[in-house]
Amino acid sequence: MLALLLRDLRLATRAGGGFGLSLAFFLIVTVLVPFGVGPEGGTLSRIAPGILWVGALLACLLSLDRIFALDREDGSLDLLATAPIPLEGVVAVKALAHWLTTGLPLTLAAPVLGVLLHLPGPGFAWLTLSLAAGTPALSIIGTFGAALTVGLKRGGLLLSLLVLPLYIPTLIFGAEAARRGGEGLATFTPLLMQGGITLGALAILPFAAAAAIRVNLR
Amino acid sequence: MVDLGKYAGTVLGAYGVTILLILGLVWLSLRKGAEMRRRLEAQEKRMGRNG
Amino acid sequence: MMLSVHDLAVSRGGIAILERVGFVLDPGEALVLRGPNGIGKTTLLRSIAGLQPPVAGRAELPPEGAAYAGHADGLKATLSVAENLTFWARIYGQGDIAPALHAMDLEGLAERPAQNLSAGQKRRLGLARLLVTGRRLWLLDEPTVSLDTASVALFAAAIRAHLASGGAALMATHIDLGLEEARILDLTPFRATLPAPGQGGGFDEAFA
Amino acid sequence: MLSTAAGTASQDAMSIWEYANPKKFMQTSAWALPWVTGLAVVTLVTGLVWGFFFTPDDYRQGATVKIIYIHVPSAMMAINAWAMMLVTSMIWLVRRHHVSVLAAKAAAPIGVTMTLIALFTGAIWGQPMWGTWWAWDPRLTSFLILFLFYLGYIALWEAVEDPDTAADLTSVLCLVGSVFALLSRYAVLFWNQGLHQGASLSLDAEEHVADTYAWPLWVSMAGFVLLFVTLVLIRTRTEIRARRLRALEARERMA
Repeated sequence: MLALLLRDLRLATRAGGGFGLSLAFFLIVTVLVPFGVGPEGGTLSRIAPGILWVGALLACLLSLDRIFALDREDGSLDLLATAPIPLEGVVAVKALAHWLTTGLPLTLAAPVLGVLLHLPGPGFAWLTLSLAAGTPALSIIGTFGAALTVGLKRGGLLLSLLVLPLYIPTLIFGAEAARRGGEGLATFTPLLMQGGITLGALAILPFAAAAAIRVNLR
Repeated sequence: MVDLGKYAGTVLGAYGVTILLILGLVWLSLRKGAEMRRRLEAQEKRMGRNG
Repeated sequence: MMLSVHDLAVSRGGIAILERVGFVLDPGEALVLRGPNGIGKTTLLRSIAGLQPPVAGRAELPPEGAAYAGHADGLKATLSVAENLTFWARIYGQGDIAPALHAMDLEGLAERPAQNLSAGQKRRLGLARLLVTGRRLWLLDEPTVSLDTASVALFAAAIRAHLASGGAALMATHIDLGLEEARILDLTPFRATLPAPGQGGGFDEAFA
Repeated sequence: MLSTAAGTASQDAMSIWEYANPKKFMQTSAWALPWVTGLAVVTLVTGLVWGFFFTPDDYRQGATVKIIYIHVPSAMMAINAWAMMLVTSMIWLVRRHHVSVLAAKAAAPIGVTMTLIALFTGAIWGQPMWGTWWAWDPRLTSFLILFLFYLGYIALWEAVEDPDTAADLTSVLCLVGSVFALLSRYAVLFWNQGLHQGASLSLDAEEHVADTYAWPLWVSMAGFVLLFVTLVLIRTRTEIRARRLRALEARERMA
């Protein structure tokens, strides 16, 4: 298991691994928003938590189809499925690797980009916290979507269509927590809900994803 | 004809959209059903048995 | 007994293609599956490896399972030969990759990224992976594709050593490996006949 | 294919699951279809004509109250169609009955249409009532999300070549999607409350329906249910034929 995690991290950080692409995408989206809505600080400050959450979500989406597609192409997935480790574990480790190479950097980058969007002072901590609690859910839900579409030749677009609706609750609670935090309101409920979604997804989706992979490998 | 007052457009629009959508769905379902039936019958005929 | 297959039927795309396949493989034995293209060698191997459920019958494997090698080698282009091999060794809970590198004559290439290997070298690395699995039963699908004569001999030697140490191998291949001791199983007689409508086990039979 | 239950229980089960056999289903549905269709047409026409022509205007909402006879039943069927897909998907996953999962596939486009009707009539109704075509009312938003879930489910069916693989994958998606659709429903409630404290935009008429409006509404709802059943039967029959055609073609290729 640890070997698989280390291999995936190593692959992601080597040339062509796509590490940093999501971050660059996140940066560009954030930079584009003021061009779209105007440079007025009050407007930006009000929409900043939501924009940063949507941006992080889309950046996360970008790298999902790599989770299994590459392993499928080179035959590793067949070999992993016959290896003496449970496929559910493989899925969980893959989701963890995706989070470490995507969700975690996005979480750390979000406060920096928050400066560009005039995120209100108290909002920084809450934005980071809500992203830290929510991005694992994005990774594991995305891994499930990737497992569903692993057998398809051009599954990228379908993957987005399947995964985005599943992201809605995480996005709502995450952005709400960040927004309330920025306005100095109570953030306990949305954060709790979000933590619940993350834990629930972690508990259930590896099994669903493993089942989908087995179906796709037959 | 029933008097719908100032909301005539609203009510008729809602009913119109609904009827259009349902008729469209029914038409598509029937057309696809007929086509599949035709193709299957042709195939069964070609393979020379009924089942 | 290493592998026993009883009355196995396998399907591809919902249609049974092989049926009543049965054989026993003992330690030290190698069995080569033969048959024309499309007869279902790959499907049979994948079914035995547990990648797809058989339509009927069963295959009994050793409790620790088998090492399966398919058409693709499962190599990561940006990882070196040693990194690729170490990964699989750790997945199978094995330690040392040196003997495998030696057996497949890859010692000089250990630090080279897999993307810079020739097709034959990649294949040899894929076969070296079998050596680090520590599994006694090997299921090999076309193991000698893109190997030159010398490499085929190398591979045959690795199989022999594996058999000598009490292992067994089930292979699908067209090429003569020069393994005189290997038994040969022609799959042509097991080709599935069309069952009467509604009688077969394949899922689509319910509709035909 | 039947799981092994003991004694009489399995005997009883047999009698139900018999209809899951494609051939048996085709026979039974061929017999039932004209009756269900006739009943659906009669009920639907009765309910809508009654509602449209023979109910008084609401003192507050005027004639727009008549939209209730299509808005509420279609919204109900939009959810019920998904619920039916969830049940039939689970039956497929557990018992491997092909008809079950094909019925789920057949129901999805009907569910989409119902969701669209609910959304369109909601928007058209909302225009004079709220002064805007679209409000991010929790209820309307939930249906928009449901629409997205339907789209994903149908797209997955379309994308996967092998029918049994597609059946398995869509069923898993339906299961997981149901959980997340429910979560979205609560998330949306929470989110909208967060935006408009206390100011509910939902339609009062939906909660308190006077008797004058209730009876045609019941009939109309029954009509929509029957319409759904009719269309599911027709479409499932088509799907079974498509599956049989596929099987025959494969058989021909092999022979």
